[in-house]
Amino acid sequence: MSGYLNGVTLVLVSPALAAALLAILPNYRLSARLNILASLLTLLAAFSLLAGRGPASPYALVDDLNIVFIVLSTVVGFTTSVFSASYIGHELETGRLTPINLRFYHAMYQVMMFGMNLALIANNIGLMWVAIELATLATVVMVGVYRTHEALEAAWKYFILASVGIAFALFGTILVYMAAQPMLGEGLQSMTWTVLIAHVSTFDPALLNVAFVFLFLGYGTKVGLAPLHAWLPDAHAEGPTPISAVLSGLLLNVALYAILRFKMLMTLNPAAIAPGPLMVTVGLISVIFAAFMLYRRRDIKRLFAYSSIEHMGIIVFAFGMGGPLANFAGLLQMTMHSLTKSAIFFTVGHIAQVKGTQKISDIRGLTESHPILGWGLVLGVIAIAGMPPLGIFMSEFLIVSSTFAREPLLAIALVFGLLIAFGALMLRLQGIVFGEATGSTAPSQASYLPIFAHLALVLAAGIYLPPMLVTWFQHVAQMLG
Amino acid sequence: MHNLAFDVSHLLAGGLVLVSFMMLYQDRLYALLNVFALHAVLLSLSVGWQAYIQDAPHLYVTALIALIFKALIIPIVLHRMIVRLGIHREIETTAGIGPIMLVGIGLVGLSMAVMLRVTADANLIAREDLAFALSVLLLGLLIMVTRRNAVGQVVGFMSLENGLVLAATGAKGMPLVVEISVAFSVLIAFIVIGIFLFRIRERFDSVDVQALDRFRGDRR
Amino acid sequence: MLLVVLLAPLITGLIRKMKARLLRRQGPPLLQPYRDLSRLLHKEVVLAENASWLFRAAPYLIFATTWVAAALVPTFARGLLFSWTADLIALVALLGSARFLLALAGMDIGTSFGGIGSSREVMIASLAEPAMIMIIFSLALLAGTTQLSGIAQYMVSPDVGLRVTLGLALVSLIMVGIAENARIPVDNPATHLELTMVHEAMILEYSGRHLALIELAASLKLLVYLSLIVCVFLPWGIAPAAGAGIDFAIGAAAFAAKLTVACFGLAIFETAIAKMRVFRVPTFLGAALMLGLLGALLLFVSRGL
Amino acid sequence: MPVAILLWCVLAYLLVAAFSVGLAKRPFTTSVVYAATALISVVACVTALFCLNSSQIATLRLPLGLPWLGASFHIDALSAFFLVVVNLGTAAASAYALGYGRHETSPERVLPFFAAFLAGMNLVVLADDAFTFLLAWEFMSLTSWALVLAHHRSPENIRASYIYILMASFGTFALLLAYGLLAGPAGHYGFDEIRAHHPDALYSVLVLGLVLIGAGSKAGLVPLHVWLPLAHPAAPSHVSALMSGVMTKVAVYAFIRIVLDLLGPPAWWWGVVVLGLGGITSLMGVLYALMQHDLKRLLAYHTVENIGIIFIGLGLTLAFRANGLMATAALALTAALFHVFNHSIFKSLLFFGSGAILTATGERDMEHLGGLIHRMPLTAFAFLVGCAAISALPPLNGFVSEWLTFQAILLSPELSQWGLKLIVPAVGAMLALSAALAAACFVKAFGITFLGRARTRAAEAAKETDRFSLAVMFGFAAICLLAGILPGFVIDAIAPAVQIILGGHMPHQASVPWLSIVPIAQNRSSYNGLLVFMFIAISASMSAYAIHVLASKVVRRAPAWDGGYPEKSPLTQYTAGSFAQPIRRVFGTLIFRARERVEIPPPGDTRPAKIEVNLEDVIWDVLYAPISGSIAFLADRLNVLQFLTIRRYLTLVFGALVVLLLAIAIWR
Repeated sequence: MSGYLNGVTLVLVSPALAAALLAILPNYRLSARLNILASLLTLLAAFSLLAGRGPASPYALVDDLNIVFIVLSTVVGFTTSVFSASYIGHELETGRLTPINLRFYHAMYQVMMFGMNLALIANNIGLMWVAIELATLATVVMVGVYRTHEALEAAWKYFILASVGIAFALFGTILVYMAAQPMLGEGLQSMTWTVLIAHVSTFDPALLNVAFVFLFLGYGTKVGLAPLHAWLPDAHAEGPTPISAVLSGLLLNVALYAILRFKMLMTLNPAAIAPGPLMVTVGLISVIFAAFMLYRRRDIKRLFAYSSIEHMGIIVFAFGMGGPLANFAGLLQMTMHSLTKSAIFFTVGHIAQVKGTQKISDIRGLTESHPILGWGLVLGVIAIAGMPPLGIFMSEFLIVSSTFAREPLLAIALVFGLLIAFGALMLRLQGIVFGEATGSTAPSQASYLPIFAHLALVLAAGIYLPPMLVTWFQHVAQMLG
Repeated sequence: MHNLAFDVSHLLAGGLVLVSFMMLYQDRLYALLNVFALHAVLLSLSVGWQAYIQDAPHLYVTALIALIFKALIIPIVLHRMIVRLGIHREIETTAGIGPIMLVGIGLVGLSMAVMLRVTADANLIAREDLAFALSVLLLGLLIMVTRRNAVGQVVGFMSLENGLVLAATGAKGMPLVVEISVAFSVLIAFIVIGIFLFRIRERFDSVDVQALDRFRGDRR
Repeated sequence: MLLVVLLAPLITGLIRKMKARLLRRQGPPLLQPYRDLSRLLHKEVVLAENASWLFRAAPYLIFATTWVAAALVPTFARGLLFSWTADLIALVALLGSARFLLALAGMDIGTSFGGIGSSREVMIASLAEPAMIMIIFSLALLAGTTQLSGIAQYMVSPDVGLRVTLGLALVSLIMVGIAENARIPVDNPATHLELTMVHEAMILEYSGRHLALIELAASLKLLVYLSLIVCVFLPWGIAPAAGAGIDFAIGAAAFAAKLTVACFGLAIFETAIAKMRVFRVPTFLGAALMLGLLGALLLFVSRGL
Repeated sequence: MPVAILLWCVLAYLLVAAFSVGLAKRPFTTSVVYAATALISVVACVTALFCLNSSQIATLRLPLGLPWLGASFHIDALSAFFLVVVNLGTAAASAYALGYGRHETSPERVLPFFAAFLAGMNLVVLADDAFTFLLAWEFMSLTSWALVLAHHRSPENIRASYIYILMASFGTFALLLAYGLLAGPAGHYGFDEIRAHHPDALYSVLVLGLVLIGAGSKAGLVPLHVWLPLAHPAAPSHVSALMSGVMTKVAVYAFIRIVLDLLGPPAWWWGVVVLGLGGITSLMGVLYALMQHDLKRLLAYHTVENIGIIFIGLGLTLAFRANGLMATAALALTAALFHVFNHSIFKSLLFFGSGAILTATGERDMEHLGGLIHRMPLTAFAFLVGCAAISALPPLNGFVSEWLTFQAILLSPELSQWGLKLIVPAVGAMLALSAALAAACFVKAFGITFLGRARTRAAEAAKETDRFSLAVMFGFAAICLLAGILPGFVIDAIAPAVQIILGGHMPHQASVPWLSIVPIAQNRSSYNGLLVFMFIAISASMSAYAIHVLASKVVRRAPAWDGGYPEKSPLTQYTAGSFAQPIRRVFGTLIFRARERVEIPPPGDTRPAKIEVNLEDVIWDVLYAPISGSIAFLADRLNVLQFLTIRRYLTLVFGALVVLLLAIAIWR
């Protein structure tokens, strides 16, 4: 009991405290270190959860499903904090950020981490909602942190769309409560996961249907599914790169996690609409749409933002298909995508810093001028494009092949989208990385550690998945049905 | 008693929908704000009534919050803002009033159609409230969509939140968590919007969202 | 084997003579080709400065390959000792390699004439060879073998009868033979007009013994085609594998007779017809190819035709 | 056990790659890496040979790849044969690169990927389950893509690599779908599981189509060949040799493995499809090649042609097998495999030669070469052998495999279906035609490049290439000759592979007297390369001897006579373009919409006369241009969505909500 308490509370408390502390710390170097330290602490706490989790309390719950997300998000959160430490230094020099902004930035970073962990651990749909909104609003502020015209516009767009999403999600939550309330009576228990799951089969299906629509749209806005994606590319492109990494690597996942939870609810109620087809459709739309959008991108960060949309589409598609194989593949894809995409954003951040631009057309021959960054980007893009021997290849292999045997047409549509996206990514990649080098060839004082740590993980996963991880994922896949 | 309770809550909720329609109809900012204040008042009334019939005292708090924040402070602040920004010109709605009204009616019909599927064992008040709440929410969204002006959109968003509150209070014995979070989100929403409007005014001399949209991602 | 080598120039001479006679000319004596050869042999070789080893080695190889090819064709007796070393396809391929070398040799000096010659030669060959293969298809499908002696045997045997395919094959074989041996109307062996010549253009730079070898090879090739035609399409009197001396004598006589007839036919044909434009040759050979393909198709579709 | 050895080899390749990443810039690294890869390849090749003889199936499963399945590997005779082909090629390429690689300006862009590429190719052939296969397959594409980009500064290389990687992953997806069908929803990815249950008729047709796309796009079947002539020449020559000579063979392996082994019994008309594709491919390939004047691109197009010939063999195999004529099927398959072997040899040889020319002159364009036979006689000789072999001239190896194919075609009247009866002779004609055209094309290639007079300074200044390259080239030339004059042994070596697939094989050849080969029966057809070779040698030497006895030995050097109009300038020589002109007139107008425009200035005008020829790649225009066009169009249209106002985006969300609510309202 106590061990579990420590774990859970630590995961929540350390970011919260750190946030409070960072808000008052003036010295940015120190705060950067503190940021790293706090993230590390959270990470360790998350690992401790792996060792000993305990019974669910009405507020907190740690099961196979969310611990995947918790560990993933704390890991990426940690590496990102390391990256951001080396990133912001340069931002200060170029004067894009002032120390004041920076204090704010660090505090918000931890607030966001807190929000996400809370959302993942919460055993109460209301609490989860609150936490996700907290995280979202934190990111909204951070996207706007540069105060530039573009940043503000992006943040404004993000804010408006996000708050509409908030509203939808809340309405959905209320509906779920109302569906549960007649069966479970009033009060907390009818908002508590474990209880809901247990009794969902008796709920009113019609209410659940409406609820799921709102929840799907509400949280789907944050997952960045087309046509709710509009905020995502700009938020990624205009915010500081660490935030882009965290957005793609974590926030999307957390929202996805919420959707998965409610999908479980829906599937357990026989009379309710099966959520699968809806998810599959929206996933496909996102994949194909994003794939075509990739071609006309001029801003490198926006390019990869769209690729995030594409991958979220794939993942939602996989979970929508359901079944042990597809769910397993979906989980794998999600994990790999978080690692890879954040690694790509780390790289892109440094590239943008050394080249002093985010315009794709101004970046050429990177492997000539900055070999490590260049080849790092090559590796990352190859991974994200689903090339072996990196992890995403395995998940896409499973998704496509398992789907094709069941629903050939869907699989072909998916493959079509993947191919289009692949073409766009490779086109841009070759343009950026090869050819005559342009722009400054000044060496970058980048921290390559986070980049290559992620890529190494992805590579390892593509070749060898440890059995413990596999059984764990398979169990989760079973849970998801 | 029960019958009366049903009638009153029905009346209030219906009134909310009606006021939403009025907001939809308004095309002057001041008028819009006033109507919104009315909207908030009605909301607080219905919440209060809910508190009374469910004898759930914490709902009075919610009602109070709604009354103070939404019916008084926000309209006033927005008034100030409009004056300061000097945009008392008419807000041109995108489409004509007529079609918008029609769409609104369609939405209400839709929300009814959706909600009446709910099996009868969910109690009646809840059902009706839910239907109205949904339509208020949809209308609020419609207002956001049809207004070109940031203030207008903010108001639309607020009325959307009202719909939420209505639904939340309609749900019997929903834990306090939710109201607080609603109030919370509204507060945060308001602060952030305020900040933004400030910044935006520093940058360009209007809160016209289109001015914001001058830059949109990759410039062509 | 030596016999064919000795015989070959005679054929050339014979044809020349006949053509001359047909044109009411006296014409060179029958043995003139031998005289030419010996003179060439005793002349010195004039090599262009930038002639390479290929240029000098080519004549021997060309001669050798042609000779081997010739040795594989049963002239007047079936069951040659080594007839199984290579079948008809291989034979065509052998002639092909001879042409390959010749075309290369033509390009070696880097003169425009050589280029003309080679490029036209390969163009002609690229159509003639497939046609030849098609002919082989028809024959092989009929006889159930690609062995030349086997085919000849089959042709003597009574169960041949009169077949459409054979007719087609014969016609296209003759066309191919004409094209391959640079006879009128495809090419004129007696001219050095740049616009018309093909074979002569390639060997323009050769002289002395090299030229002799190439000429010899050319007449060998002619002999090969003639004896192909006769041994496949007029196989009568050809001596069986295990035959007594008398059979061989008959065979030889018959062979000589057949050859003369063939030469006569060729001579008449050549005097009767005019040289055609180079770019009408493809249609000419295309026709041959189509005939061959048609023949093969007929066989595939039904064995009766 | 042998599997283990080969996997160790693969691991060794990867280690070499890793090693070369760090140290690529050091001078010694190049030689070390290539020496190492050569050594490993030799080991692998020997192991594979051993497996080929002892035709037992070895398997091995590692706990890698798909967790619950593991990565399983196996060697049967078929994969052993292909492993021999692969590693022979890689060994030669590595040895060649010992010399060639020295001229590499940026070795760090070649070495790691080279080693990894070798590993990939070996893995494909070793793989025993769908996942491992595809992983290795795509890895192979990926590494070769990087190699194509080795000289990444030239825009056309970047374009080539882009088209290549697109086509490659397109093919991979096709294979992926095919495996998806074969494995079924439960995901039986192991090959033995797939063999266990065959998909029903419709699905197997789908699989055939997908495999034709997947393997065909890698092998270069028309119309999926477009990337090949772009990518192969762009890479460094030893890599081009591998891509053309070996990687395409791996694709052939994929086709054989899936269609002939994993996928159940074929329907007769599959043969028609494959035959037709093969015939068209061989003909188109050689015609494209004739129109080229870039040496390496010409060779690449000839790869397309030879792939066509191989697929003709495979098509015949399918047809015969569908009719239960196993002996004949064995003949056809043997022909195909023999040609696989041959092509890997002489195409590598030719690419090595072109690489030597490239280093000596820096030119790939034949119009700028000429007269090299004087500067680089040895290279010229080896190259000549290669040309003769690929033109299917006896007594070299190319002829034997084509001869076998012809023999198989001649047996096809035994087939019962009309479709086959009609297409087989047509394909035979195509085969004959393409063989003849190939000969023409290589007369052109060799003649323009090596013969005549040098057309540029670079060609005049050329030097003979280094020892390693020459050694390798001569080695391969020797193999061409040996395989040509002793084909029996090769056929017997192939027999077990054929046995695995068809359960029968050609009669044993080594026992035949005089080492000649007899596909069916002595009296039916036979060929003896050894005797032909001996006869040619003997008669040539005899005639040479006779000449030297009888004739005068006097030799006088004099300027070229040239019909009395000698012309000093090398510009008057025939160029590649003019050489191909007659054939272009015959075929080109039809297939390439070839148009010539001659302008000869009036007398007294000093302008040079001009002739310009324009060819259109019809396949590209008809098939690929529209696709890329429509993608660009859609991308532009959709791109509008990036530039909407917030209100519009809200409208989108609103719309989505309404639609979904409507759906619910209507539902049930």
